[in-house]
Parts: sequence; structure tokens; C-alpha cells
Amino acid sequence: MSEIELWILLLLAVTMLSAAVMVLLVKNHIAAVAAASVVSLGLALIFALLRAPDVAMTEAAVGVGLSSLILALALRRLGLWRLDGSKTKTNLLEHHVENRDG
Amino acid sequence: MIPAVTPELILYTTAIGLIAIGLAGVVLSSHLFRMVLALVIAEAGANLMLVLAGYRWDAVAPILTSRAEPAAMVDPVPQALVLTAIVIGVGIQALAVSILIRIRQRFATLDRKEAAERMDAEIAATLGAPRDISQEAPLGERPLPTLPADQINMRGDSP
Amino acid sequence: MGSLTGLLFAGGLGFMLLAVASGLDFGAPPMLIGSEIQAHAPQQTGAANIVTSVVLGYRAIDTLGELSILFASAVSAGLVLGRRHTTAGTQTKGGFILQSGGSLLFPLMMTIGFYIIFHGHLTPGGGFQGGVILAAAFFLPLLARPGARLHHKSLSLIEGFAGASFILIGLFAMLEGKAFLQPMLIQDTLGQLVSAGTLPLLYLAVGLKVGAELASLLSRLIQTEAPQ
Amino acid sequence: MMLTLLDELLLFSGATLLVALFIGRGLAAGWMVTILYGGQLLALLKMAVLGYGGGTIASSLSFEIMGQELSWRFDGLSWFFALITIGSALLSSWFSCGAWERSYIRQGGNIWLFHTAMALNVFTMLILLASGDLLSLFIGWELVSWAGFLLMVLAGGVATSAAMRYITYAMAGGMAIFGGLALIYTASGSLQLEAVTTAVEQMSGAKLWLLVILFGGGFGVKMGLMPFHLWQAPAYAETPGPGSAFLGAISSRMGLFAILLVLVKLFGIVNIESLKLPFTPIDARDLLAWIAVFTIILPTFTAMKQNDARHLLAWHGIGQGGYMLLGVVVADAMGGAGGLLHVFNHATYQAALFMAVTAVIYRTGTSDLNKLGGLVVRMPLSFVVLLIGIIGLAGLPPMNGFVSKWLVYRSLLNQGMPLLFLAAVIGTLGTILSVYKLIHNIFLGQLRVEHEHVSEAPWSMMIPMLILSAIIFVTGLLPGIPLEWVASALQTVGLPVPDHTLGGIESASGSLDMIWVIGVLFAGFGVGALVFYSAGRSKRVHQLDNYAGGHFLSADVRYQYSDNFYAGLMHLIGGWYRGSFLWLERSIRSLVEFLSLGMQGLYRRANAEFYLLTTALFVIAWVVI
Amino acid sequence: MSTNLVLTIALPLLGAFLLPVLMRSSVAIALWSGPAILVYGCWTVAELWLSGFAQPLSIAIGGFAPPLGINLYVDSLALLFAFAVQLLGLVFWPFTLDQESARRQSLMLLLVAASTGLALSGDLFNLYVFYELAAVATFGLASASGSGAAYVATLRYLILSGIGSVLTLFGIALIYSQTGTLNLAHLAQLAPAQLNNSLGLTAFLAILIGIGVKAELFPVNTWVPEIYATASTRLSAFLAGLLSKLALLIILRLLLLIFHQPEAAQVILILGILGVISGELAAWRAKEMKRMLAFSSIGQLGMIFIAMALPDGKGMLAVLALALHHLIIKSGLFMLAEDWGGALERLRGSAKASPLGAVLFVLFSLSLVGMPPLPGFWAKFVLITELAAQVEPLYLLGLTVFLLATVVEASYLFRIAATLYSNPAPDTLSEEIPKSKGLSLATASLFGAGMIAVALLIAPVGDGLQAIAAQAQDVDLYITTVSPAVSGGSQ
Repeated sequence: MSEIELWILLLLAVTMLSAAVMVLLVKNHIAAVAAASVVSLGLALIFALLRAPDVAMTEAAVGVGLSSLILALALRRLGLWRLDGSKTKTNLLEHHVENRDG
Repeated sequence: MIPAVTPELILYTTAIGLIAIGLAGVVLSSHLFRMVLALVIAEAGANLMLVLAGYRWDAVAPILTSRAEPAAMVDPVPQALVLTAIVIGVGIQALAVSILIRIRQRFATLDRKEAAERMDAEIAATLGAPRDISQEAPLGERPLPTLPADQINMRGDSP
Repeated sequence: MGSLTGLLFAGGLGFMLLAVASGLDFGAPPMLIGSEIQAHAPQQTGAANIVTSVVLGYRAIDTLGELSILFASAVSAGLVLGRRHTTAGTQTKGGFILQSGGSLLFPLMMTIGFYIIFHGHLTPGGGFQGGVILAAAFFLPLLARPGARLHHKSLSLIEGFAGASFILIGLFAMLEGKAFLQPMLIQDTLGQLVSAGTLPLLYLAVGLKVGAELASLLSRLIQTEAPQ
Repeated sequence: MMLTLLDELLLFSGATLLVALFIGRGLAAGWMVTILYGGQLLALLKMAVLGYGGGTIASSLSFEIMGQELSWRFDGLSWFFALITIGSALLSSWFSCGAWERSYIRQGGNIWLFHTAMALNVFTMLILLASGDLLSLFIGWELVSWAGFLLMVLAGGVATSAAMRYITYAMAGGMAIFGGLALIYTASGSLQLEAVTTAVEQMSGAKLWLLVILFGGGFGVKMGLMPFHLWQAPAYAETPGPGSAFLGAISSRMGLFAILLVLVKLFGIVNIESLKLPFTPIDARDLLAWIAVFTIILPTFTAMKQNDARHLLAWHGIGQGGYMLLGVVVADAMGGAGGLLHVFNHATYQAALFMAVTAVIYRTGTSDLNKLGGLVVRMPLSFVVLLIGIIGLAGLPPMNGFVSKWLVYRSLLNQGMPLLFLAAVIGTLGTILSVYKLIHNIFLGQLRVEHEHVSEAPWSMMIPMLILSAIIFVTGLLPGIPLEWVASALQTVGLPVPDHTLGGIESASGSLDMIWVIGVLFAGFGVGALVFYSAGRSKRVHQLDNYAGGHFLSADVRYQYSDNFYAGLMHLIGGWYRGSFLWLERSIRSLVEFLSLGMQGLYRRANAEFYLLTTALFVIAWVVI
Repeated sequence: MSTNLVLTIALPLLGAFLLPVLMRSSVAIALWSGPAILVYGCWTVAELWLSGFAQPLSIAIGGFAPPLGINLYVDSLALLFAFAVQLLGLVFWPFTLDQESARRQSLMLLLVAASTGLALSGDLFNLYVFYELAAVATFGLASASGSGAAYVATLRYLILSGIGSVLTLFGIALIYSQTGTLNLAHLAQLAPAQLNNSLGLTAFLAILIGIGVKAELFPVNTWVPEIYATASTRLSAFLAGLLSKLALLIILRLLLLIFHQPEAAQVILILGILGVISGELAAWRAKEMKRMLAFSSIGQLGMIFIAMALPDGKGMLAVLALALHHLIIKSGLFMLAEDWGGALERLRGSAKASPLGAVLFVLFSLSLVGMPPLPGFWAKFVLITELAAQVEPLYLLGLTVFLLATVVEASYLFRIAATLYSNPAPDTLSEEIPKSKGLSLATASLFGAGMIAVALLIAPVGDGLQAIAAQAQDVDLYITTVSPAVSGGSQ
């Protein structure tokens, strides 16, 4: 694995891990879904780097595309499709959600 | 001693890190939707782990371009497994989301604790049984049994 | 307090798993069955893409199981979400660009999807990826015109028959005296479109099934009413 | 295939069960079952050779299941216990036919279930008595436990909770035995009876202790030995009348049978004696003896406080079990004979007493000692039966209880155990006091207005009672008859056999000849009667032909009170009744309740993922580090 | 024909795919196709069994020799469970004729196919796939009752199970990285050299916890009371009776074939003991029959885990006996509970209303607590003799807990029996007393008859189980039957 690939890998890893943390910490659900799809995207790229083009394609199609689509649709149906996260606290360290309907 | 930054360190850290973050998320989230998201992340980590199992230095993707040279290829089996695992993951995710929608409609809440409480209350109501523990004071019921002493009929005590 | 414990435990578990994983020899897998498959796959399945030969040949029953899982989750989602509610009235139509784009993209995506499916045994991609794209192709008009109804009857027909044909192809092999799901009709023309015998047929079944499954799933999701 | 005598007996018993099960609904069914019990008794008597000299008769029935041999056989010990079992079943069943049966049905009882339960009890007891290996012993044991549960639970209401309590105790005992069985199987690789001896040879002291505790405790639960005695009295007392006569007579003696078989015969008293309790001079045998003594004293004094005749008798049943164990544990010729003879004697008078009380309940509708009195003028025969019974129970001549108790006392003195002797005598004192309460409060004193028109018990009930009374007296006069069987049983378990005659016991340290004792006693009575009748004319007056406080008495005025009996005595010893065992039982129950609450809390609305995480962390940490 | 065995998996899947389509054309065909497939499945297995099945065999799917392709490993144990799956699928078949019945039936067929796969498959990842299929079908069926509580319970179960799957997948990844194969026989060959280390153990524990979710392993079984209380009784019976046993079967195979480390057994033992304690104690206080059964099944499975932890496969017979016994008894009890829902107090007087049901309940309870001539006694007997033979104190602790738990079990089961037989409260109308009747009572009677048949035929049944156990614990036989041969190693 070349030097450049190593750096790309590092960058991807950092991005993915921080996106994963964001998924849990960020207040806005839409942002969380977006962060989740960033994780999937990073994963797809890593798969590509790991000489797994089939898996990369699938991950891109399923993880980034379909899964995000499902989650986004679900957000709408759940009534969580709000761009401002101020009212909803779904914070990792909060135990109670003030806003019941999300 | 700080270990040298090698690809395997990065990759294993990413994979296991995703699993750990997902686990922590599932454990700590107070919102059901976030629990599902956390599950998705943990699954991604497991998938990465599986692909790592088949990686080979300086090998090519497992696709034959011509019949002549069987160059060193990465292991195709884990890749096939991951293909399966990804699709399984999305199936479960879709199901989870549709159940979420129903919960939201029934209970008007997606908070984990509230949903659990509502579930308990509904189970208790449908089963017609008294709830095992009073809600206001957990473990607050007198632990001494309601011994049917009058029924068991112990006439006279033993010394 | 509880959350801190949770974090610590998750971190601890991660650390320990990492410690265990560090014992693995990364980059030099034992490849006991991997290399064996690599050596025999072209003759046994006729697919240039060895991942495809594993997915549809060596581990075909896994794929069948996976299709069943997708089917099970679609059926379950159907059970959970119940009969579809038409809530078209409450939704705004997509804009002109979305609408026309949707109608333009539809044939294009169909083509791409089927291309990917049919070349699954030669190049990266296959039934799953193609199936997702097919689903997206069906789904796009729905996004553009929320009032439009997918033809659910035909979707479920496709769904059922595609899945059934996967099994029937397998059973056909049994009728021929071979094992269940054994690849047949392998041509000795590696790298050609018709090289891999029944494999592309299987992939077609997979693609159609995945596409139909996902399309109905998505449409079900989009047509469930939103909470007030 | 030839049927052996044992096969015949078991088939007869099984047939009785089937008859009760399938045609037990009619009124005649009771008589039919009773006749079949008679048939069982005849089948047993055909094996009488076992009771006179020993030997074994095997059943042709045997199985091999999962590598375990199961077989059944009868020997002197089994025969002796079977005789008591079938005898008491026959008389109880006879007692239940006719009048009692009709009143039971009138009160909403299920007579079919009653007969079935009785037949089932007898059948399972015979199976237990016939067990030829440890596994069949355990099978028989559990069957007897559950059959007893069925009989106890019949009455419903209060009886149900008593039976529930019983089954919890019985299961605990059964599981202790099961554990002991597993230990023996591990040590010797077999569950034949000889395996116990093999296991004992191989085991270390600690394991032997464990085994003695498991078996002693397990069998002791059934006997109602000291810490496990709480269940017995309410359970037996609340069983429908004839049922409690049967259970009181024999049921808990199955525990003694098993102790004799396993601990005395197979383990060997010597081996038990060799187990020392650390840091004390006490060994396991002393421990058993002291448990027996406390089982005599405490329940007997508890009986004294009872205000229900059935409960009073049932508590005594526990106490009398202590004498039996005491005699057997002393294990010399006299003690062993006394203990076993007491089994027989106890069965006779306990059945008679329960029947007499049931007869009183049949006529008056109550067994509350505070609501009865003066019935001697209305039910004189029942009074006589009860009198004979309590003389036997108290262990006074001329009834049979005296003989067996005398033997036990004698052996305690012979073996130099004065403290045990003293304690046993204290127990007898309590017995005498409390049985006097029984007979006084029911039959003596002022007749109640509501019982003015009570008549004697019907003959269907009277005849079995009279038969039992006759047995009590005859075996008191001629203890040699049962001693013959006892000797055979003692031989089987390997205990020394005393020299016995028709009238009693011959021994160097003192003989007993009941013919002489009773002769002297009756001579004394004769002298007394002579004096009484020759001293002058006596005048009969009616109970109410009297006055108090200047007023003539009338039937509706209570001038004789029987509640708060022994007030003075209770003033002295009342403080000792602390209910410690009840407290212990309740604490255990609370503990289970509390733990159960905790466990439900664990599952209820649990953060399952957190459990998963924690478990994963700890188990993986455990293997990695 | 042994290869027909594949059809027991393929046909239910085929049926499941086509049912919704068939339902549109002909309701009658659709209604009967499911049961027909299951009857055929029963017949296929039974035919193979009866035609002198003695030696285990391996069926290669796709015609690829085992370590490369996936194989079904068919021994008596697998056949027994395959038969049980098809039969119970038939017994618990959701016979309804509404709009959703097609979906429910097709999920049931999927569940049957997955369960059969779990019993037969000889490939680690294939087991995982079938496990997930069973899980998803279960989710669908569990949420089908349509109450809000059912949705919440299902979601909680889904997430727990999902996390379990992640751990399982992680374990599989570790195993594959270390050995490069997924075939169980092949792994059994390689295990002593390659998996006998902390890495192998970690992989096993990850899989144990993951699959333990379905097997009601102690701390990951909190879904049990929720799901059993909300899902339909038939599903609960299938889950408690059969699916948990199949998950157990996987763990057992892994333990026997691959992971011989004592630590693995110890973890199972400790978790089993905790499971017994928590389950039986929680059941003691349960105020409602279904919950009581749920907790009691946790306790019972804990006992099976204790048996499983016996070293060197000694507990095989005990596991088998306990599992089959629990299968029969719990299914029967759940069928009785179908009509006897609600607070236990309401059941007063039910014995008069439905005498047969009450008698069955008492019989099942007696067998559950191990009353001698009934099969439960023999199962427990086999277990305790093996436990007592162990020297390690932990096993003796297991024995003690087992015995004490039995006492607790008897106490709560017979409290219910006593309630059934007691007189109803004075102000209740006779119509209010729940009766056990109809199909559920008939099904329960079926299990009761089965139990009594086993009790009567205990000697041959015992011998048969011993033979099955001996065959299943023979690792060499497994390896030679599958004979995974790989010519080239890693290059």
C-alpha cells in the first residue's frame, strides 16, 4: 500500500469515526442521517481501496443511497424532518426528551 | 511507545471503533431513532472487519481479466459474505424504521424510556394482571410477603 | 453516571477487541478456501468475477437466504404498516425539474440497472447493485409525483416470481440429477457475456427481486401517512 | 411368566386404584374399594413368611432405563410397613363408607377423588416399600409425595395452602435426596442398594456428612423432623376425616422407612457414629438423637396449645415420630424394637383418635375444643375409643403405646443416655397434659345445649373404631404378636433383635411381661371397684341438679369453661412459645420474595443492550487478560 | 433420497415467495399450499429416518465439495430437529383467512425454512444467514399482533438482536481471519492448532453472546418476557419451544467441534446458573401466566446451558433430553396459556370449566418439576448425575442451584394448579371464567399425548437419545463425513 493510500486511509478513518460520533451527538436528526451516510460513503471508499469493488459498489448503492433514502423518508413519516434542531434534544447524554413528538 | 501508524492499525481501529461507537450509541441513546442509526453504524464496522479478513498485500481485486495470468488476488469469500451482510443490514433497518413509524403513531413518543413505560402499561392492561412493580416507587412494595397466615392456619406457635 | 459507565464499557470493549485483533496477521490471510476457489472458479462457474461465482455458485444458498431476509423484511414491513394510505393530497408536487428529470432518468436508470445485473459475472456489480438502481428508477417518479401509484400488483408478481425462479433454477439442477443450485450450462468462453451459464439468470432473478422488493418497501414508506 | 406374590399384591393394589378411578362415583364404590383393600391385606398375608423370619420376595417387574436397573422386592421391613399401610387404609376406607361418605358428598366433597387419592396413596406407598434400588426408591418417594399432596389438597380452601406448603417442603426434601443420589452414583457408578455401602467406603468425612445431611434432611422432611416440621400438622389436620386418619397413621412413617433402609441398613449406624461434628464431642448419631428428642418435645408442647382437636392430634403425630427415630438411632436391641413397635402402635391409636374426632365432627359439625364438651353421655362408645386411644398415645398401661415407649426408655437408660431419657420423659409429660385437654374438652364437662340431641356415631364408623381399639388393647396385652414382625424387620436392617415372648421382652437388665402388668393393673381396678361398691350406696345426680352462687343451674348457662385450658401452666411456660421456626420459615419466604422482586426488576424495562455490553466486556476481558 | 432434504429448506422458501401471488389468484390453493409443504417436509425427513438412517451424511449444495461450498450436515440430531421444525410449523400454523394471512403464512414458512437451515447447515456464515432470516421472520410475526406494546417490544428485540448479530459477525470475521475457512468440519480440523487461543475464545464469546440472544442466554434475554407477553401465543410457543433450542444447537455444535477451551464452558456455566436463578425467581412472583411461562423458560434454558457446560460433551445427552422435554412441555403450556391469559386470580375455578385443560396443566407441571415416571424426571436425572461427577466446585454450585430452582419451580407451578382447582370468587359469573377450548386445547392435548407416550416408551426413547448423543458428540465422525479436503494451502 503506497504512502498516498495510507494518508487517504487515515483521512477516511478520521472522517468516518468523527461522523459516527456526530451521528450520536448531533441534535438535528437530518444531520444525523447525513452523518450516517458519510460513514457509509467512507466505508465504500475504504472498500474500494481494499480491492473490493463489488462490495464498494454495493455499499455505495445500498449504504449511501438506499439506506439514507429510507432513513430520510422515515424522518418525514416520523415528523422529525426539521432543519433546526433547537427543540429536539436527543443528545447522547440526555436521558429525557423534552419534546415528545420529536 | 506509540505504535507506528500502519494501515492495519488504522483499519482495525476504524472497524472496531465503529462497532464500539455503535454499541455505545445503542446503549446510551435516549431516542429510538438514534438507536437504529447506531445499529447501522455498528453493522458498518462489522462489515469492514469482515472485508479486512480477506485483504492481501499487493493483490488485485478478485476479477479475472483474462485467463492467462492468475495474479495474486484478495480473498473473494469475505467480499461475498459482506455483500450478503450489507443487504441483510438494510433489510433489518427498513423493518426497524417501519416499526418506528408505528410506535410513533401509537404512542406519540420515540423516547426510549417513555416507550418502554407505555409498553409496560399496555401489557399490564391487556393481560389484566397487576403490574409487578409499582411505578412510583420501584422496589417500594413491602418486600415482606402477604403471607396468608390466617389461611395456612398455624394454630399455636412452636416455641 | 450510567452514561459514563456505558461509554467506558464500550471503550473498554473496543480496546480489548482491538488487542485481540492485533494478533491477526493482516494482509496475509490464510486463504484456505479463497485460493482454492480462485483456482477453480473459472472452470466450475464460468464467471470472471470471482466474487460473483462465490455469491451465486459456491455460496448460492447464502444468497437465497439473503433474498429471503429481504423478502421477510418487506413482508413484515407490509404487515406493520398495513394497507397503504393514499395521502397524495397532503403532499406538494415536486417541481418541474424534478418531474421532467424523473421521466428522463427513468429509462436511463433502467438501462444502467439491467446492464449492471447482466455484467455481474464479468465486472464488479451484479444483482444487488443493479436491483437497487432498478428500485431507484421505479421510485423516482414517485418522488416527483407523489400522487402517482406504483403498480403494486405487478411489483408483487415480479417479487414472487423472481424469488421463485431463483429456487426453481436450483431445483431444475436437481431434476437434472445435479445438486441443488448447481451452476449449469457453463460455456468455455470466460469473459464473454454468455459464459457463466445460469449465473446471469440467477443474478437477474436477484436483481428483479431486490428491485421489486425495495421499490415496494420505499413506496410503502412514502405512502404511510405522516403524523399530524 | 409366573406372577410372584409381590406381583399379586401390586396388581391388587393397582386394581384398587383403577376401580376407584373408573367406578368411584357411586356410593357402593366405597365398599368395593374397602373390599379390595381387604384383598390386598390377604395378598400381603400370603407373604407372611416375610414377617416371621425374613427372606425376600422379588417382583418379576424390572426395567432398564438409560442404563439404570430398576427392580422391586419385599423383605421383612417392607412387609411390616406394608401391613400397617394396608391395615390403616382398610379401616379408614371402611370408616369412610356409608354415613360419612353421604355427609361428605352433601358438603360438596368429591368422593370419587377421595377414594382415588386414597388408593393412589396406598399403591405408591407399596411401590416405595418394594423399591429394590435407590432409583426405584426415589421414584417411589416422589410418587408418595405427590399422592399425599393430592389427598391433602382435596378439601380446598385452607387445606390448599397447607398442601402447598407441604409440597414445597416435600420438593425441597426430594431434591436433597436427588442430590444425595447423584453423589452416590458418582462415587460408586451404580444405584443399586449395595452402591451406598460402596460409596460410604470410598467417601471422605466431609462428603459423608453431606450425604447424611442430604438423606437425613430429605427423609426427615417427610417425617416432620425438627426444623422441617411446620408443614405437617396443618396438612394432615385439614385432610378429610378418614384421610387424616390414614395419613396420620402411616404417611410420614415412609420417612422412617427410608431412613431405616438407607441410613441404618446401608450406611450403617457405625458409620454414622464415626462422623464427628468438628470442635464438639457430638457425632452424627447424637445429632440425630437430639433432633429426635426436640421433635418429641416441641411439637408436643405446641399440640398443647391447639384448640382444634384435629390439629392437636396432628401435632402429636409429629412428636411421636421423634420416639421412633430416637429408638432406631439408639440402635440397640431394645431401642430398635421400641422404635419400630411404636410405628405399629402409633398407627393404631392415631387412626382410632382421628376417627373418633371425625365421628364427633360428623355429629356436631365442629372440632373446636372450645365449642364442645360433655359428649360422653351422648356418644359413650366414641368416648371409650378416644379414651383407649389417648392412653395409648400417652404411653400408659394397659395400652400398646406403653410397651414401645417403655422399650425406648429402657434402651436409653441401658445405653447411658440420661439426658435424652429426661428429655423424652418431658415430652411424655406434655403428651399426657395435652391428651387430657382433648378428652376433657370434648367428652367431659357440661354438655352444650346445641348438642343435646346428638346421638352415637353410626355403626359404619363405629366398627372400624372398635376394631382399632381392640387392636390397641390386644397388642398392649400381648405385644409379642407385633414384636415378632418387628424382629423380622430388625433382622432385615441388621439391627440386633431382642428376646421376646408373647407378653413382652426378656432381657438381662429388666424384663417386661405385659400379661403380668395388666393382670396386676386389673387386679388393682378390681380392688378399687370392690371398695367403691362395698363402701356404701352411691347416688346418681343429673349434671344440672346442682347450684352455683345460690342459683339453680339450667342447660343454657355455661358454668364450666374449657377455653384457655391450662392457664396456670401457660403462665409458667407461655414465654417459651416464640414461634422461632415460623419466623424462620417466613424469613426464607420473604427472602425469596425479595429476590424474586429484584429479578423481575432486572428484566423489567431493562436496558438490555447495556447488559449485553457489560457481559461482552467482562467475559472477553476474562479470557483476554 | 437424502438430497431431497434440501427441499425441506427450498420448498418453504418457494412457498413463501409465491404465497402472496397465489393469494391473488386462488385463495384455496394459497391456504393449503403452506401446510402441504410442511407435510411434505415432515414426510421427507421421516422417510429418510425410517429408511435405515444410520451414518451421518453431508449434502453439498451447488455440488461444490464442502470446504469450498456450503454443505448440509445430516446426522440424527439434525434430522430430529429438522423434523421437529416441520412438525411444529404445522402445529403452530396460523390458520386464518384475512387479508394479512398470506403475509403471516409466508413469514411462518420463512421461519420454518430458516429453522430447518439452522438445524442442518454445516457452514458458519450460512448459519448466520439462517439465524438472521429466522430473526427477521420473528420480528414480523411478533409485531403482527398490532398492538403498540408489540411494536415497542419488537423494536427492542430487534435492536438487541441486531447488536447480537454485529457481535456474531465480528466473531465470524475473527475466525475467518485466523483460519481462512467457514466450514464447521474444516474448522474442527484446524481448531486445535489455530483457535486454541484467546483470539479463538474471543470469537466464540462474541458468537455466544450474539446467538445467545435467541437462545435466551442470561443477560441478553430481557426481550423474552416482553415478546412472549405481546406476541401471539403460537409464536411464543414456537420461539420458546423450538427456536431457542436451535440457537442452542448452534452453540452446542460450536462448543463440541471447535472450541474445547475450559473457559468457554465456564462462561456458559456461569451464565447458565445466573439464568436459572433469575428466571425461576422472577417466575415465582409472576402474576400472569404468559409471563410466568416466559420467565420459567429462561430458567429452563439456563438449566440446558448448565448441561452444555459439562466438559468433553458429557452433557450432550442431558442437553438433548432437557431440550426435547422442554420443547414438548413448554409448547403445551403455551397452548394452554392461549385461553388462560390475564391475571392468575381470574383463573379460579377454571378446572371446573375445562377439566381436560387443568389436568394437562398439572401433568405438564409435574413433568417440568421432574416427577418420576414422567420424562422430565429422566432428563433431570441424566443432568444431575453428570453434574455430581464433576470435581470443580462451580459445577456443584450449578447442581445446588438446579435443585433449589426445582423447588421454586414446583412452588409456583402448583400455586397456579391450586388456583385452577379452587372455587371461583363468589361474585364471578360462570361465563367469566376462562375456558381452555377448541384448537388450542386440542394442540395442548397433542403435546400431552406426546409426553405420555414418551413416558411409557422411556426405555427405547432413552436408548435412542443416547445413540443420537453419541453420534453428535463424535467429532471425528463429523470431520470424516464432511471430509473437507483442501489441496493447496495459503500461498
